[in-house]
Amino acid sequence: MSVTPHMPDHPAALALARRHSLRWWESLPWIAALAFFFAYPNHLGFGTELLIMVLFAISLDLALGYAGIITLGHAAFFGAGAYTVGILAHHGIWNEPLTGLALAALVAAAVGFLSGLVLLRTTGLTFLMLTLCTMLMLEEAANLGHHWTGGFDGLPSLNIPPLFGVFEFNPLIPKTQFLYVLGVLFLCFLFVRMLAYSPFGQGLTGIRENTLRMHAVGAPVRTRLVVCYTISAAIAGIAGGIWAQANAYVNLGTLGLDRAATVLIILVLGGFGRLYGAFVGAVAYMVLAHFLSKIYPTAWQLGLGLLLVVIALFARGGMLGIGEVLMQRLRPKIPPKEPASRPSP
Amino acid sequence: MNGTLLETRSVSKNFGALQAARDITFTLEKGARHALIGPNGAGKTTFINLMTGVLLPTTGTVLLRGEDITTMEQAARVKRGIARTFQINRLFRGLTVLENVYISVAERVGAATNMVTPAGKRRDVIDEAMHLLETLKLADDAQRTIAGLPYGRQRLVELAIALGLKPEVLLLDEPAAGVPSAESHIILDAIDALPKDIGVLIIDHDMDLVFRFAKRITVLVRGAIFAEGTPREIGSNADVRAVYLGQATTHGA
Amino acid sequence: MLKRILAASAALAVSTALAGAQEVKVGVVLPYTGIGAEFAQLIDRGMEMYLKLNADKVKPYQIKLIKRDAKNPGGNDARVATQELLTQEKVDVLAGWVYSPNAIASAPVVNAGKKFAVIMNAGTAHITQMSGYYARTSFSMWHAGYAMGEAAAKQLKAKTAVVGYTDFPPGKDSLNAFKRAFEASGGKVIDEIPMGGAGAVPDFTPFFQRAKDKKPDVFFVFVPAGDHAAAVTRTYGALGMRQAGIRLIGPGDITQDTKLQAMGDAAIGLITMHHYHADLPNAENKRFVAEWKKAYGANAVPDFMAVGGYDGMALIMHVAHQLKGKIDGDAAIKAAGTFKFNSPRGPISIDPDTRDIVMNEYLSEVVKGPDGRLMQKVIGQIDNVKDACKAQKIAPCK
Amino acid sequence: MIFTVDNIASMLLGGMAAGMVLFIVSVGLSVTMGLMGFANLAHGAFAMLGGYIVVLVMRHWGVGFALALAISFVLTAAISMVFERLLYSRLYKAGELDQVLFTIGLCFVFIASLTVFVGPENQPLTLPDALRGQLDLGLLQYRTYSIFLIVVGVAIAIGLWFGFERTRFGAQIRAAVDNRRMAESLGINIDRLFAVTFGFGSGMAALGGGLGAEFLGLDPQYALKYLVFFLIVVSVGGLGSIAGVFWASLIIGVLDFVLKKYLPQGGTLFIYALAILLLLWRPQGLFGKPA
Repeated sequence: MSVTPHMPDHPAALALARRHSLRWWESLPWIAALAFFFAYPNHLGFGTELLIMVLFAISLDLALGYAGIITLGHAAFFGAGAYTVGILAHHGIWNEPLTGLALAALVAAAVGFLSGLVLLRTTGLTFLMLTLCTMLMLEEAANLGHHWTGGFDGLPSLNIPPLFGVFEFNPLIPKTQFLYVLGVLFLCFLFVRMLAYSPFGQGLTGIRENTLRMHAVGAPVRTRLVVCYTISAAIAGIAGGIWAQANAYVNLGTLGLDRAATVLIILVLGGFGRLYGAFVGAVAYMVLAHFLSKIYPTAWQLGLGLLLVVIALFARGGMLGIGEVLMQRLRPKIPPKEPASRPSP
Repeated sequence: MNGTLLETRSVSKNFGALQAARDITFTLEKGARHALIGPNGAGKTTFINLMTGVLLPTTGTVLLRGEDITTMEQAARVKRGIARTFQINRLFRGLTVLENVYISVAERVGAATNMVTPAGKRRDVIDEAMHLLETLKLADDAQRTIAGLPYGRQRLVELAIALGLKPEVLLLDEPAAGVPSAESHIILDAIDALPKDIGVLIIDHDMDLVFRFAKRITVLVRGAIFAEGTPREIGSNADVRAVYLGQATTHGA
Repeated sequence: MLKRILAASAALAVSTALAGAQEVKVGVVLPYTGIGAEFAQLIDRGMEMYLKLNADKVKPYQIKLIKRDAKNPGGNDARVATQELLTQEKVDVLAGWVYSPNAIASAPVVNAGKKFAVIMNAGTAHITQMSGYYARTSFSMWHAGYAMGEAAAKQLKAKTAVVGYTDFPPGKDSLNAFKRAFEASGGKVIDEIPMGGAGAVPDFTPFFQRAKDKKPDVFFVFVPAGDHAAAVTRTYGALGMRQAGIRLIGPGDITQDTKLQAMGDAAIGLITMHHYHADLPNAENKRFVAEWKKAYGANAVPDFMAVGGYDGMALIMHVAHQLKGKIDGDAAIKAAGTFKFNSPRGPISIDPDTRDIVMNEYLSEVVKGPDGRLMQKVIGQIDNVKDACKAQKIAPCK
Repeated sequence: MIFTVDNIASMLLGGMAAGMVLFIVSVGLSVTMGLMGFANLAHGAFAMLGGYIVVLVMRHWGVGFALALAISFVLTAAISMVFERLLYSRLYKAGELDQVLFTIGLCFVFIASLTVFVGPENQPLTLPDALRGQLDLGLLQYRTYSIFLIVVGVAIAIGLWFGFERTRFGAQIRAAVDNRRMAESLGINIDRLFAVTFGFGSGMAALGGGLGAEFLGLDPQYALKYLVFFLIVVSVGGLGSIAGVFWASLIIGVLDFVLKKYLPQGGTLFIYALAILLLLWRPQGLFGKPA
């Protein structure tokens, strides 16, 4: 066999070799979050909710954006995590925040693994319906098992001890919650970023782009999908768990269709399969929802509806997709790169 | 260089009442340049799917170097050295050409399960993929996404992905189909340049390509082997001419 | 220390009052969009109606309503809304809450914010115990449920009952309240049927057929007001349960005034226990309904939600006057205990111990009025009913 | 007690009536999804629009129930065809995700518009006297409207089956469902076929919205509230199969009825579990063709 010559100078090889390196603008979300913390101390409740949505959307991005698993039931994992924290704390079994999150991740991962193992044999509409029904079944189970879950009313006023035994969770001025969520989000993001740029992540994009071909290059596609789905579920579980801790509260809203649809909208709005779509989408959606619904509540729904229609019709790559296209217009030297396409049908 | 690589014994495949493959016994030797021809709907692609594990035979056995792989999963067969291309492009359309080949090479060298190291740090994988693109004269397109590539170039990527697996058995399903004639020589050159020791089975309608390439030809008609022999034997076989070649030549003319 | 602060704040209040109209900021948490939008509108109008009809009593204060959407019954919207009303808008009083989970989720924030908060609808009994700053001008499920249980056994002379309820906490509250009172009065509940969740209206036919099979004297039904209620009477009529000798009874949620006409003749004979309906014959209510129709159209009617908002506003004004506009949470809760008001639903007050409402319950029957429209005729009345759950210290209302 | 004739008959009738509402609303969705491969989550919105038209037309023009249904069918079909030509047609080649997003967006627009223009409250629908009360079937008395729904549902099913299997237009649709490219090469005008089918499917949804209002009610949230059930019926039945939707609706309608009557404590748990099991057993649906 011939010796592979080293071609360090080819621009394509260099681009791929440097693809994972940090860029200056990647620090912007974190700077913005910290700036928000100091600039808007009265909006931290909203900010915390926003950060949790970003984390949840990132977990979905891994499954949907990278591996092309189109699911309508992702809130099942968010809820699994939230209820893990809630049930353990409410019944006085366990309430330390950090280990609580680990348990939330574990339980959500178990739900993801088991459901993934069974459901990922199917694709398309069937998979969509199966994930949806599984989530709704869990929601109904949580509703019926009120002895443990508090049913429709949920588990109120959870007793969550201070973070590291020091920092109290104040419900009115949620400074601790905000920074705690920000920290967890940062760690989870680093993890997802690492996955996304790894050969494993590259393989996931392969599954998304052409499952049949992935089989033909010898990838154990289903195993990969189940692994990805499980990891994604675990992160969604962390998002749910931290939501329960930050709010000291769990209820059915954590695993309903509303939440599943919202996170999907957020991700697609921002642009999926791009790591930062979750940030852009969550900020755009939540800020718009927050302020528009203050001005004129029904207008918010109308505005959101029209926005979704326009995005679906004209801006398939979401807001980041639009940004990329604009950037290319400005820098025509670089060979045109299509906005990352959707999972092929 | 001699020895049987891939072998099927009395393989049949039924889809309900339809018999897509009937009693096919076939061998592919090491270093072979074998062609599989036959009219439309003869079951050629079905036969490839049976060998690669996309489909499982209703009856019969498939052997690789003597090992029974009849019920083995597709992925495991690929690991054992069987690779294929598709009649209709099956590429990672949203990714760059280099990434397409990277995926294939990464699978082969076992890098693909790595979740920790950035893909870019596996320079060995990148370099091998780049090298492959060089040999197929695709290096200039390495950074372009598939969707923006002319069809002929896409066919080359199709081949590059399969070669990234360093197969011992390579099954090419109409490699030049849909390629403008001005560009088809690139495909032909690439096929000519394949490593000598691998066994290649090519399916095609293009008789020029088949006769230029093949040392041996199998004719498939209605799911069964109709004739097999050297190009000369097949070319002079009256029956084959009757059912197939005549028809094809008039088409070609 | 405390005295000094109180004195200072009183002085401040006086000085600003002298300066002219003093603003009282009321943060309103209601589901202005989504499935509860209809209810939000009723409560919202109830509040506005109070301010309009009682302009003289509002003076010298100027009420500023700051409205926030809490469309999701899931709790988090309401919680964030409450938190922001407290920290950003610095409201003096909080009000609203249609869904019980929203009030439950907001409780810790209300506690931390130490502001007076008036619940205008959410009916799960123990909500008021989740925060010492909550006072309720709507009802607890126990008010009507318990009263109905007694009335069913004593006044309607029922021996057996089947209970059908929407399977969420207010439904279970209602079931427990009815059952306890009915069985204490000598009746027997022979079947309990959970009839699906609160999210979507189910087809009630299977549940009602099950109830019909049991042949009870009365069928006590609790469903959330709104679409559910209309479907209940339709199904009751269509399955011929009246002809089978089964009387349909329930709390007033099933004869919500805004839905009554739409129920058609199937609703005639329906017997409910509630603290309000638009046909109450008292003078205060006649004026209220007339003004309502003047403001919102001849076909519009106020209902128990509207009156919850109306009376809630009255309570807020009472507290504002008592505290001279300086509405400190702890003082406000104390002042709320002295609230007595002649409401469209009759005389009401706030129980200083539980901060829950004390009011009359009316047993009413749906009849066809002289104008051909359906109306509710009062056939019995129980005065000064307290929330039985708290009065009798039944779990979870310890 | 369970196995008395009139008990079994009443459960069958009740379940079938509920199933027929599902069938009438969902059948259009099944055909459009099978034919166009479009994940149309706004189907419930068209059903809602249809229901509103029925109610408003009856209320303001004083027309009868039957005529109102006909008007609603025509209007909704026409409106939906405009949407199809102007918007949907741009997304036929897009991925499921864009289609999902687009149609959820449409749902929001419908919900918000109806909330603003008609109001957030439930719109009561008054049935004609003839359809109210009980009907004596000899063996037992049963809700007249349920019997009516079953009769109408079966009639529609037979009509659709006939139209689908026995007319030229039906043959064109079937051909296009099976193989779009082939149908196109045979000279079938796909654009027209899609528009007409879409309009027809939405018209059916409108009928379902009007006929089902007695059970499902009508308010702006309708568009999303029942969507899951329509989707379950369609996916369990198999995309593009009229017989599939029919039988799936009946099975789910009757089983749901029986379970609710005897195990009301289970809530909606069983219906989802049932859907999951059916879909795992036959991922392509009861009557769908294997992929």
